[in-house]
Amino acid sequence: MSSFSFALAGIGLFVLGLHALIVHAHLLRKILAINIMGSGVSLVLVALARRGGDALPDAVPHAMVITGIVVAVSATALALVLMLKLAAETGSATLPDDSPE
Amino acid sequence: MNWDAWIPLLVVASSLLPGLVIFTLAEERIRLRTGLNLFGALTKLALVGWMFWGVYNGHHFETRLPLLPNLELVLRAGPLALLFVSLSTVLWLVTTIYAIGYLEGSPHRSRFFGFFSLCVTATVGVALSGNMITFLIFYEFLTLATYPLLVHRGTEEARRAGHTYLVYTMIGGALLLLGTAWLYSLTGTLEFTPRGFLSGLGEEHRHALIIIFVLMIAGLGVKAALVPLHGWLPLAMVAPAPVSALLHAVAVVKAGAFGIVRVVYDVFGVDFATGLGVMEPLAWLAGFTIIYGSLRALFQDDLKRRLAFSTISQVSYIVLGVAIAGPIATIGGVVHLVHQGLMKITLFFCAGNLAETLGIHKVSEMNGVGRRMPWTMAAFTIGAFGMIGAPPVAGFISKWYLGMGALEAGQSWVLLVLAGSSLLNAAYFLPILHAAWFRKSPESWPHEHDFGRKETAWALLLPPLITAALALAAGLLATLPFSPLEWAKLISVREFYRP
Amino acid sequence: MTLLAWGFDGLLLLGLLGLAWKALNSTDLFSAIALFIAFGLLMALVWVRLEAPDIALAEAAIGAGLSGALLLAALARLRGMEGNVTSNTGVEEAPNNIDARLVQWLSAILLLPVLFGLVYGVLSLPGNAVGLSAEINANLAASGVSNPVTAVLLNFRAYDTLLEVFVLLLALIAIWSMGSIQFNRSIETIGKTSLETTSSVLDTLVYLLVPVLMMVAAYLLWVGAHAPGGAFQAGSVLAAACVLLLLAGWPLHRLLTAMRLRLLAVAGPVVFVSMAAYSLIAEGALLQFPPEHAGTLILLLETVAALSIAVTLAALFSGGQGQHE
Amino acid sequence: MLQAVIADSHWAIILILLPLAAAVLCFLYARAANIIGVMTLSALVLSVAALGWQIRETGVYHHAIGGWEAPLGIGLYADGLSLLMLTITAVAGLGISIYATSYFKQQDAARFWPLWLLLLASLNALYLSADIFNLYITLELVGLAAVALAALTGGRDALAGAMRYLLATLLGSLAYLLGVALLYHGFGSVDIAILATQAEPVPVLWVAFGLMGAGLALKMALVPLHFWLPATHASAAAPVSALLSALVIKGAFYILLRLWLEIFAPHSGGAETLLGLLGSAAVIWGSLQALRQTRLKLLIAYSTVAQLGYLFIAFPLSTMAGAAVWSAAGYLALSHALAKAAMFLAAGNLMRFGGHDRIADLDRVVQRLPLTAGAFALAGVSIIGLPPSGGFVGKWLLLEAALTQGRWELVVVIILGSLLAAAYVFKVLGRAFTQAPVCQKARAVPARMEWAALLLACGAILLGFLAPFILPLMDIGDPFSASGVQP
Repeated sequence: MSSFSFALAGIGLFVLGLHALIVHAHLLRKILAINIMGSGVSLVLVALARRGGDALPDAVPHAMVITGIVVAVSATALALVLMLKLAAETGSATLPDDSPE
Repeated sequence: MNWDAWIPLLVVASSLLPGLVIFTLAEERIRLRTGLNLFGALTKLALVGWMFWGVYNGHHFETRLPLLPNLELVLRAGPLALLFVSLSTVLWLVTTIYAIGYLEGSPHRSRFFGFFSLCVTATVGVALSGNMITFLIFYEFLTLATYPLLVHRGTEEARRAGHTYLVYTMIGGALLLLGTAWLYSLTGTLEFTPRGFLSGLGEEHRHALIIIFVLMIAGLGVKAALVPLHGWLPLAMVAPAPVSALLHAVAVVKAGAFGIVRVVYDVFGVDFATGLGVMEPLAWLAGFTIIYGSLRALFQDDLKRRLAFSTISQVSYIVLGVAIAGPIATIGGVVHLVHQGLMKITLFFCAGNLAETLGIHKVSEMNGVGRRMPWTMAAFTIGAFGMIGAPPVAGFISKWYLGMGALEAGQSWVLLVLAGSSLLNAAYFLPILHAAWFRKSPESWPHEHDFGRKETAWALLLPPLITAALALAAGLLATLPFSPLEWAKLISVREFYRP
Repeated sequence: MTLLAWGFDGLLLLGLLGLAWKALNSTDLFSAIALFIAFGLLMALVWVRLEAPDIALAEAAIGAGLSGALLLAALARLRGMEGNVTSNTGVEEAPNNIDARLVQWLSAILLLPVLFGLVYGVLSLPGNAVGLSAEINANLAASGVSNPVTAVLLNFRAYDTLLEVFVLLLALIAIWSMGSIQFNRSIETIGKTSLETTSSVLDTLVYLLVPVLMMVAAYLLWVGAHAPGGAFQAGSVLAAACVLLLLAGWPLHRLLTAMRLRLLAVAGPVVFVSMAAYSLIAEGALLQFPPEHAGTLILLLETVAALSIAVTLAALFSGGQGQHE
Repeated sequence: MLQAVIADSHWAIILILLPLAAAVLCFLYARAANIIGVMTLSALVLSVAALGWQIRETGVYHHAIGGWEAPLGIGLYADGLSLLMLTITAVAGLGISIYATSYFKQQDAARFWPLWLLLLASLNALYLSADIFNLYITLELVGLAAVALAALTGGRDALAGAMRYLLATLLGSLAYLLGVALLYHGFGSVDIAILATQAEPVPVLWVAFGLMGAGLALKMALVPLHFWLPATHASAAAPVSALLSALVIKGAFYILLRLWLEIFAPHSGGAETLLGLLGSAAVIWGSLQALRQTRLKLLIAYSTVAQLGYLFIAFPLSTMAGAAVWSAAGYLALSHALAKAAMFLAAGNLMRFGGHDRIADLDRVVQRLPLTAGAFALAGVSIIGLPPSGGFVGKWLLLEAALTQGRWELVVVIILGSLLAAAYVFKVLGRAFTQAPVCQKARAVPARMEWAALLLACGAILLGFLAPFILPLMDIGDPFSASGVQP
């Protein structure tokens, strides 16, 4: 299976996540969507480095993805706490659609 | 160190700095505030006097500061600039005295005098501007500095007037900005030059230049209250009397008219503008405004409103003088800049005195007021005769030169306008004078304020007497050196027309 | 053989997309998270297939493990609030009204051009990769380590990692700045109740697992120099140990007072910044390590960083708790 | 001697490491947070000045981190454009910081400072980075810190705003990162200068630009991606609103501009037209929305949406006028930062005093705080673009370019945007001149808060006179050169 198919799967994850981010109201679901989009980007980043069957894997994208994973977990933790605070305040883990009056 | 290069800047700073300090003063620091005001006004007067003498002897006063790429902030004291600067400076001093008396005991005085100083700063800046960008800066600054004065009373009516004023002037400012920027993109310079800086532009820019001319005149016409851009001015009479006086005689309206003079003579050049074919429509517009303003004034019962429409009419004399495009008419127009200022400020001072002392706001309430307030009404009478154009008051000189200039330029229709306007002026001023001097005074005045044995406070009475005397002197002594008329002739020779 | 590999890869990718779809669209939030964890594990497998074992480790430990734990804890807290708030927060109702369906389809249609554009962009790339592996190999000897990923992370692009460490610290500060979350069930009771019936099993597990995890962490740290592993992986495994301890109700915050916790959390960033400043003064360039000491310096850096990462991740897990004395 | 020290020191690195260290210090010793913070900010202002002197004397600053030159390592790079952005951050940041020392109570100050200093460090790192992946990390740092700051006040509105902002900023970063991935695999590097020489007009370049452009546009709330900004900026604490509007969105703009100038402009394929259209839409739509608002902070926030649009109007103009237009955009960014910070701080004063920000009821508050009213007025002058002010200089240069190129539609947008700005600014200012009864329920506003707002606003006005000194500094290293390629 060529490295392109992995990259395309990554694109697929990115778009799936984007779709879910738009349509789902529940914040936990939106956070999941962001995480899955991130995985998709990582997949593109690493998979494309293997085009042409290079004997040595390129370490730069690997390092970038590890960095990306740490960023993702930090953002997830912050997002979850924010969601909980919001839910405690409004009683619902969704974004209120009215703008502040 | 070349001091001459800094004096124009000092002239601007002499009201800007006191103004800024005044903002920070507490309401009750009356003495310090008055002292600062007078100090600024007198300093400015001294500096202007110095420049006057210098320019007469051929000195060159010019401040240049870098502002934008290839554009500088230029303050230059040419003869025309000096004419307007001296008018503003003298009248500011007088109006300051008047305002101190007028606003005694009212709230927000620090705010008022702060903006008052800024307003004069802007006017002086407009006068001294050596290029279009500098002019634009001070022109907009003037809008901003005047707004708080206009809405000073804070009533609903005042706020509405302020709103209308902003709508008009902001749009006018935008048009002027557009015209200026467009012009700059064509020429690469905005420096005021005797006889204009456009003569190098080719025929292919003709249409663009006509549009630019229209944009700039429209932008300036808002402040100069050219019909149909005059809508804000009658509303603006809700402002306190000293503000109205300054607004109609010196600051806003005059800045617009002065700008038109600048644009026609120092940007386009009168020959070039005539070649574009834009001068005749401008003259017609001015003529129409003169008649229209007078007609409307005829039907106003509110005194200040009548004076406001009179201003619309009178300021267009300046524009008319410019638009006739001949040396003699120009002298008439330019000298009217001063003459109208002296006369109109007198009238507004007097209107303020009537309102302040007796509570009179309407023409119909003025019966017999001449006997109650003889000095005030004497000053008013001089101003009114000047407006009508009766000799020997200054207004006569303006009209005489305008008429002669029109004949010289072969535009005899102007004579009709002048005659018609004089008749109308007489029609709306003479009844006032008649009522004031010859009708019986009523049992009681609408809202009388007791000033003891004087007819009103000194600070209120002196200013109109001074300005009325000046208006009379400008007419009587018109042939002496340094009279406005002689200076206008000097301007015409040095700046506008090749001898 | 190739056919088998093709089939395996195909199944793997289909499974990945399928799990993602299910995780994003299942009706129940708990199963969504479970599916997301499974997705993370499958991702780890994908990384192995792509010969990226370093990422596989990180993904398994952080991506699936810690993120999963964070999500589950958040869900538990969200459900814990149901007692306080009226509306139904735990279970999300399915989008069944017409409007929601319309939005779904509309956005799907609108995203199609995005999808096609991205696919086109990827497919337009030339068939041979242009990367930096040659440069990395040429300079690997001077980096002080032999694992190219560690070389990139802690030498060639160590500045990225410096900022990275601060991302973690920032997340912690940010969460603490929102104040601790006070709900009717604290973190320990979540662990206790979700595993109530097996609490003795949990305790045994903790006794057995925690020392093992600590050793694994130490090993990963050490081995990172020349084989897959390193500070982030080690730190996250250590964090997992802490999370287990927290779940089992160990009073970690009594051991780690607020100040000690803070000091541990900033130790990594501080050492990183000090080393950056020192190298700038001593070597003339930010984060420049002399080749003969690079290995030692990197190990030192990684050790402190791993500790801080572990503490920070564990603190992220416990929310705002333990920030005050 | 002193000159040699200034010329040889690594001021750029100090700009990154110092606030990082200070953030850690504030985190550990919360009690001294105010002092540490203000001292750090002062040091940053001095360092930026030193950096400016350094690059004016010795040319652009370049530093290969770890001694590894690109493509292997990461480079730091400072030219006139970086200097401009660093200056904006330091100067506006100092004003906001001084304000914050009075605004926050001790407990809140301890929460504010570490986040704010980390934000500063990441913004500085962002403006100095020459590496698109490194830029991604700084973007994330900026985003997370900004979100945390936005949530600082707590409460329903602020939390919802922060959440919305977080999702937007994460999505933006991911789109950007995907663009980085494509660029790396298309051209084999993440170094901007190398990419500039390698880039060719191939599909992957356009897809990458689409992704990065969209992600960054989302982060800076370019219409129609502005949905998150007004509520977020309006519900945050006053100093936070100020720094979000004045500084944070400029970070994303800087990256977009840098990438555009170096990599994409030569192969744009008409993207500048689209950006110009969106910018024009932002100017008009944002201004109209601002005019409609009944609450002051929302009005100011929509004004940010509108004013950002002006920066995008520069894109279509830049193809013919190049450097002059970018100078205009840079000047607008600078003046907007000072003026908008002043406006939000002034709004904070009014809210502190009167307890609300309903425009219709502001009379009695505005009149009791003349300094604050003055700050708002001066800032408004610059936002409108009236002379003399920094805003005027920027808009004049923009207008000049549009007229020279005969782009009449842009001329109309520029002028109309100014008129609408005048309308919404005076909608507030008109409240200063009514006959309102004296406010009964009032909380004193510390003088420091009033002066901080006023001085920032004065700065925006003063910029109207400083163009001849600032414009050449912006041009150091020729960041706006027409070719777009740096050797």
